Amino acid sequence: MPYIPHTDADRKEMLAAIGVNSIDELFREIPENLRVKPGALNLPPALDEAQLMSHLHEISKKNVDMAHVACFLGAGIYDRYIPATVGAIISRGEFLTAYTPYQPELSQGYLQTIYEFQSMVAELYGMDVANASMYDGSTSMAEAAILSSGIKKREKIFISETVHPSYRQVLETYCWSMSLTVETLPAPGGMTAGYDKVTEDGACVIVQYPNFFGTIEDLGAAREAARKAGALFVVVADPVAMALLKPPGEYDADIVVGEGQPMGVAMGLGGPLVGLFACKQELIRSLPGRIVGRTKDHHGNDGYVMTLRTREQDIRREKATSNICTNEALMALAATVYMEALGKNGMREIATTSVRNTQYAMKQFKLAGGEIKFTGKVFGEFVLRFPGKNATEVQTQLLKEKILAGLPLGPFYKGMDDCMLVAVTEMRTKNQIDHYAACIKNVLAGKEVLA
Amino acid sequence: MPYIPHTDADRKEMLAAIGVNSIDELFREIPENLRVKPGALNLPPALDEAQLMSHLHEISKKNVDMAHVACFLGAGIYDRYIPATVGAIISRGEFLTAYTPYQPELSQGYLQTIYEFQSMVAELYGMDVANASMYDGSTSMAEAAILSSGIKKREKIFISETVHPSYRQVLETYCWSMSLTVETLPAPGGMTAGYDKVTEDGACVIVQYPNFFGTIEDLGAAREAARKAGALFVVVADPVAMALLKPPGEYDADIVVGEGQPMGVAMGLGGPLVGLFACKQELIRSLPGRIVGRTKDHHGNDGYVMTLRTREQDIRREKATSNICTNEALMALAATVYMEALGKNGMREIATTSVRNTQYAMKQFKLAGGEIKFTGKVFGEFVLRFPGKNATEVQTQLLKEKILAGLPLGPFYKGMDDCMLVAVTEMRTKNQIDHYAACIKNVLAGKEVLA
Amino acid sequence: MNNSTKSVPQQKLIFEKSRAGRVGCNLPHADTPEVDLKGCLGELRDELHLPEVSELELLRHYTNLSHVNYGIETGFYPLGSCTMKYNPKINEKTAGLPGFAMLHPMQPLDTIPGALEILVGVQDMLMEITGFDEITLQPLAGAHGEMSCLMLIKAYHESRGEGKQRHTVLVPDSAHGTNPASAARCGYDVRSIPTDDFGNTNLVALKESLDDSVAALMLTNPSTLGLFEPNIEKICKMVHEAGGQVFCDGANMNAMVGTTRPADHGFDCMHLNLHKTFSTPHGGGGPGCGAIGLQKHLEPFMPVPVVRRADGKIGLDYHRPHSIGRVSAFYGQFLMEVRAYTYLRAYGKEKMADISRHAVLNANYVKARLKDVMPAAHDRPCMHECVLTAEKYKKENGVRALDISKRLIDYGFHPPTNYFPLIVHEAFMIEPTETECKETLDAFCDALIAICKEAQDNPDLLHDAPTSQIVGRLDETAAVKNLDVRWRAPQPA
Amino acid sequence: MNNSTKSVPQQKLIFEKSRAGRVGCNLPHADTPEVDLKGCLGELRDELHLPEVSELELLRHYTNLSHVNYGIETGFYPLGSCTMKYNPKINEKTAGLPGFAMLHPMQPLDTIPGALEILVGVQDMLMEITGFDEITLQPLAGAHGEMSCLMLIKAYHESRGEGKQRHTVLVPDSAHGTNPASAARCGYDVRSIPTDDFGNTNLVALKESLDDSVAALMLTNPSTLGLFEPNIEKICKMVHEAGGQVFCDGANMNAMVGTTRPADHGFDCMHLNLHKTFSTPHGGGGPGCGAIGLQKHLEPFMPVPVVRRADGKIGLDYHRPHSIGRVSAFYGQFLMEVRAYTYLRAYGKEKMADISRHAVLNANYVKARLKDVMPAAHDRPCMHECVLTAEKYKKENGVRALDISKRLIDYGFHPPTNYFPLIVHEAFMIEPTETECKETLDAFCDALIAICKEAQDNPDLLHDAPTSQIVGRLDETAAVKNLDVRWRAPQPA
Ligand SMILES: Cc1ncc(COP(=O)(O)O)c(C=O)c1O
Ligand SMILES: Cc1ncc(COP(=O)(O)O)c(C=O)c1O
Repeated sequence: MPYIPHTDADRKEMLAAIGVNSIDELFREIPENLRVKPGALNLPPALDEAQLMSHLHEISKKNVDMAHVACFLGAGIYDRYIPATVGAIISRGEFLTAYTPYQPELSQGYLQTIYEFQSMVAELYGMDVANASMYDGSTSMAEAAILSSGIKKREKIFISETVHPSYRQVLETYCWSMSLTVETLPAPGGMTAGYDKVTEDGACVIVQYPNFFGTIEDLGAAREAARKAGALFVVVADPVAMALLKPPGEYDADIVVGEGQPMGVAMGLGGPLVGLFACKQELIRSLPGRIVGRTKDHHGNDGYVMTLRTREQDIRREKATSNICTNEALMALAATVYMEALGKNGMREIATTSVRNTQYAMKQFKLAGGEIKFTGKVFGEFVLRFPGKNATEVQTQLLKEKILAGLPLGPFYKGMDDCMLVAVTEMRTKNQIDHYAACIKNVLAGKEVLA
Repeated sequence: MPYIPHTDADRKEMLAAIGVNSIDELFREIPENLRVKPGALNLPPALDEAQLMSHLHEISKKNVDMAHVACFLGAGIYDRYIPATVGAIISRGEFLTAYTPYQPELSQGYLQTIYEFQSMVAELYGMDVANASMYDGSTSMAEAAILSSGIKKREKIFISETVHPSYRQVLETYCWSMSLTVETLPAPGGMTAGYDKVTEDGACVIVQYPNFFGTIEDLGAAREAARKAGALFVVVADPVAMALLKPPGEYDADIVVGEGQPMGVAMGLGGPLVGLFACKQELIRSLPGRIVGRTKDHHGNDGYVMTLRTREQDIRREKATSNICTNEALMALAATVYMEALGKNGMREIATTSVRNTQYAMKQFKLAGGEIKFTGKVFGEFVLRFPGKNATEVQTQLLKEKILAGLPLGPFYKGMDDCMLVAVTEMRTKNQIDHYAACIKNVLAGKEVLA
Repeated sequence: MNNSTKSVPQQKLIFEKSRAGRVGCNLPHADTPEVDLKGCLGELRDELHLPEVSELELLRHYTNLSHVNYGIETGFYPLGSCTMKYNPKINEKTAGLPGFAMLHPMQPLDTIPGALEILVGVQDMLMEITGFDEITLQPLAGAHGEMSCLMLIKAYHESRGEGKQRHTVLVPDSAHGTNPASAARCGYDVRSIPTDDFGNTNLVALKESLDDSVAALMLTNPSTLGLFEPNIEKICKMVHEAGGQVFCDGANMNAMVGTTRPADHGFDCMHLNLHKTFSTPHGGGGPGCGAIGLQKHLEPFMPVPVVRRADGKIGLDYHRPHSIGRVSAFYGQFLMEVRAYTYLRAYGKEKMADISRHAVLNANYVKARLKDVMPAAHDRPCMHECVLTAEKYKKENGVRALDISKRLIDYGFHPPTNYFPLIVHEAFMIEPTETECKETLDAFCDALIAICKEAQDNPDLLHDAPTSQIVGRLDETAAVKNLDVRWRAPQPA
Repeated sequence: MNNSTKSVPQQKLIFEKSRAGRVGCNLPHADTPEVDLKGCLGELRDELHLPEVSELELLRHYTNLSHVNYGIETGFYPLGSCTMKYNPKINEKTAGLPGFAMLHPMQPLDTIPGALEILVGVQDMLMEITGFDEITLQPLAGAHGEMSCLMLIKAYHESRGEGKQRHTVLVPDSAHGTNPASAARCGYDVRSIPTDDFGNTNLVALKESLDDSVAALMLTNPSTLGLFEPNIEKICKMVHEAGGQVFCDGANMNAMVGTTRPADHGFDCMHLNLHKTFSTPHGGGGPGCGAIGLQKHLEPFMPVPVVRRADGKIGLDYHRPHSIGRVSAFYGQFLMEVRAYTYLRAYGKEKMADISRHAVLNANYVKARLKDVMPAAHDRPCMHECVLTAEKYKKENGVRALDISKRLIDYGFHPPTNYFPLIVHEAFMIEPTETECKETLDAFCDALIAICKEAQDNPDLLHDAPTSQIVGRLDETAAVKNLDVRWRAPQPA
């Protein structure tokens, strides 16, 4: 039996010790009519390990993966290099097969890495503290909104139109169920405007940095709007960009959340990811999720434990700061290894490379006939306009040349059918950018993509 | 710098501590004219990790690997299933990056696994003891010949023609350098004959079991020949076949060697492999290579050490039983995990599946017009004859259908241009065998391989 | 307990191993022109206190940290309610295939037919196993699944004009903390339902609570007492008659796989923890993976996108006017679904029921072996876990359940869950799972029996435990008082 | 040494964890018809005593065994002569690609162009780095490379009619044991050459030994004393004039990579240990990987097949009438070559010399830091390793080098090589490699300094060491006396 170690003799001895004659007897409290007849389930046949591997391999090959195309698609999930060390470490059974470190004495390894994770996330965001992870960036943001509402006792969430559309959809769902309302701040030029809309019933103001279009938002303006309304100031920030940009903490953000995927986590069709959550010290007792602290054992040795546990659902039940229990520890570990493998210089280097590649791409794509839709400064992503062309069609064309050109924005923003959101990470090369430029030149000229 | 951790400050401080001004100064004893000028080496440029991965991936894709064809090629290296546990265990850094357990107190983990390895190899072969591994099956066999020569003080090695041709070539090389002579016993019907050729100056008689053609040799006859000549009886045996066959030890073999690759080691174009070496207790002090024994520490705890070290080169120098130092520990570990993962029942099951598949293939291939060249009983491999066809051409044809048909024997044995050595492991399916049969039917009929 | 003792170095924080200027990684370097960063980006940050270590030091750091961390692959991990079963290595290999791991969630649909095949494959198998009409894989963990189910229920009541009126969710006193917390997170008031003396839902109390403010009952079946709710059909009927919905907390599905189907019990919806029942690794606290199942009447409210086979092709349905919307950014925990798919296919039709059958066998065996030292809270056949009480040792010897658990660590075992469910005094919730062999269960029971004797003979052994680990018992109060949750770079003098 | 103490369970032998009938693996099952095994195979075996354990127990067995095994990824491993440098993780990934790992050595040549590209790529880079005209990758480890080189030399002398006459190989007294053993394995008589007071080859003695029976001198450069042989050109000339050949033991190539080329020194051939210099992992004692380099005049004798680029295509040359034949069954340690290739390409033209430069820097730094407690055997700049002598502690305190090394274990370090080279009393051969950072070297030196003080103040601390591991010092004499090298199934009573 795969994975089940019982021999016939085992079963016999165990049933005897229990004092029953069959395993069926153990299920006697389940009403007869609720029991599944043996063999009644309509499931596919069992496969052996070799068959599993080849079956899954066959299925996987039907997908077009990013090892086979040049990926210019970002939109919150980035094709960044994952050092080989990350996989080597997170696959170690002591980490991979542990659970929540409820028993700190035999979980010191993981607890220490979480403490390191919290330290680095807080550092990147320029914040006082960070938690041990949330599900993903979108739910992390929703939690920030709910936290704000709870703290401020207000029921309106202001969010910029330039925040990731899926994140805003998740926020809508969460807010609907909590009877909160969401008001969207417009961003006609690709940067949040209309901060004057923020009213004093606002629990928080949420902006993204750099925003969904890649543009570096004016956090000073956002903060002012929040402060004026007495609302919390919440930023959704790309952690990799933080290697270069002035962090939200330095703009006095109250809460900073984000998606940790770009730091060592496989794209994996968007899951599992890892939500980052950082805040000011004063909010720590309202923080959702787990947090690890350093303490001492009775000999005075340093050690780590989960702390401030009375915020959590297993203790506080309906009064908990959140319902989250299982989080994304393993992906947080991947991000920890990533940040430590790259370190200060490595993080700066790949961020700088992204900027260089992005600037070069913008230049080449303009020369090829594309237009840069917005004027703001960008970090590693920008909106490219194909005058007179539908971006989805352009994407289809470029796929033939093994280029995943970006995200066509038509489905997400009105009037942007000719726009593509293009990300250029450190993984893209000059050759790939030149190839992209050559392709769009042809496409824009109405020619075949292959010149 | 990849992998080199020195900062400029480090270098400066270290040079100061040494008392020199530059690293160059440390090389001052190398005559000036022997030093390489900076940048003078004509090497390709350095690649970063992402480039390395894609560069190597590109190269690897030029090969036709066994995940993409149905492999009926064996000839000593077999496409057997490697359980996922094997890779998970041997990639653990504590094993992967250790070296020879010279310091037993911090190498107990590895030493215990080697003790387990020795136990299971001895068990499979039915022998008293086994060592910790040799380079590969071929060198293991050559060492057995040299051991025999040393023990018997005789200079002639008798070996059957049905031993793997490459093994015999390696033996020739080793023997030439030791001034030993090799005499080959013919095997006209695919089984060793001419044992009467074995003379009393023979140090040993070597046969393979099952032999290169897949046939199960008559070990009783081989033993008799050896005994009569007063020579040692050496068997080269496939460890997987030992799960079913009566082991050489029960035929009173003095030494049994073999290739451990089929037990959990990647084919890897034939390297690294792992040589098995087992013998009777009375020969243990002549055994080449390392051997691990169980002993006690001063508290009486069990522990493991390398033992009988005075046989080895680092102590005995030119009088050592062999020059081997580094062996194939990691591959022996893979084999250990494999034998333990499958266990008694698993080993028997895959061996039985191989027999079933082989019998089925023989039947179907005969129906398709092929001939089974030899009449002896076979385990998992047999010689298939394509009347009137060159086997190499048949191989080329079948590759189009993603079948690696086997080993064309023409280059190895005279008069066998129309013969193919075909292995059918537990990995082959009925469908693949039927497909093979359909293909040869077409080829033998002079049609296109794709009907 | 003839453990030998090895000294394990306590690892400094990585920050303390850092050296300015060191680079640990052979990173992609730019081949595009240099730029003026300030010109491109505007204001730049000054400091960035991230560690600078070599790749080798990094690996050593984690190798040594892993040695002081306990996982299923280290030893027995009978953490009740968590289903710490073996996580097959083959699943890691399939999930690591580039054709799965290297997919972008927003790449065009026609470039991911294989991924959709996995999603629909898991959905189909889970539908068959649970009996529900629909499955969605969007929720990211168990609690997230609970919340999503409550949202479905909320949307359902709203669609019937009862949204405002039905503001109460009933939660048994034995329920996991996420149940009431998820209810609160959906804006519901929580009302507690007591458990009766047999460990079942108190039907009288339930009846009394069933007014027209009730939106739903959240029931865990088998319950957190490890007991199958024999009145389940009746309970569902009662709630339905009162206009409420019944949600099943499916954390305990391991007792039921292939043996009984929750949808047949009368539940309207349920969540599953694929990281428990279907063996995706717990990863030290996550990722979870929280599929939900639902009956047809809740279908209109399913979160978008709905992944569905239609006309032989698999597509995404976004146009769902009644949908609660998105509950997470993309498709759920996709790579975990790949693992779950691999696992499900390993058992298949022939062997699926073996999971629950052996899980239940193991739990009952442990219960039987321990009955003299630690009686079950309820003397009935248990399901996949048994809940025992160590109250006696507290009363008679001043030894708490926690002390016994810490002592188990010294015997080489991960302790079971303690103090949950809250209604059992000094609870020991032991879930062995089906992947443990009898010898391991025996060794564990022997240890617990020996410890119970120690509790009587030498209680301080337990109070002082553990003594076998790199740290002794840690001061959690001090951790809160002297809060230290991050490292900070020393200020330059 | 503020190590905390963790109890680590001693693992039973896997055989003792076995249970009859248990199967640990989800194996391929047959879909072909059943057969009569006895009919097919003839005589079958009766017993087969292999363990029967579950997959989970198997993983636990190895996880726990790994915790009591020390590798480079556990900590500093300055084992002299073994070049225990960091083994990059990326190399494991490239070598694991199915397009490399799943190749059969006898599949048709036109199906492995990529593999041949790797082989030729490694050959080309090694030719450039060593200066030799040819490289072959067939030998399977260092000693195998030595033997192969001596065979080339033997064939060379035979081709000149001097095969019989030249039956002696000269080996310095400082040489590694494999040198004389390999010579013996090629049927040669071995004559020892002394080392002079400076640590160099004694030229007078060499001169005297150079009669016309000499087939070759085997020289290690840098020597096993960690010293570069300054007279190398002269030595080669002397041997050549006497009609002999000079072989270089290249185990110490890490001192020379990118800095100096052995072929330029005058050597006729050499072996390389790719598992040392070029970072393929040592795997607990192997696989090794032993390329050899040679000058043109030895080319006709190269082992078959020779892998070569010709007309832009890579082919195999088997038709070599003067070849010594095969030295191993196939192409050498192919997957190790993939790792070496990856490693070489990571350094490339720009950074190759950094390897030797930092290896030599590190060794000299350790030597400088330890000079007061453990003087170098020879006071000269060392190369990639330094050889120190602890004689003083033996004489003055009754503490042997071994005791000091065992005490180092308690400080958390793998000991250096002891008692080699044989000519240095109480030798400590320390090879830090270039991948260690200064902090690690400092910690190691601090520990050794502290231990040397302990040797004087409290020698029993050292005699009793190690006390930090799962076992104390093991009785090797008893191991030989009560030989127990395998488990045996208990006989049925
Ligand atoms: C009974 C029960 N319900 C719900 C949950 C919550 O699941 P998750 O931790 O995946 O959010 C758990 C697990 O912790 C549980 O044991
Ligand atoms: C100087 C020297 N020569 C030769 C060898 C033999 O190499 P291998 O162990 O790879 O056979 C070694 C390594 O052990 C060595 O240190």
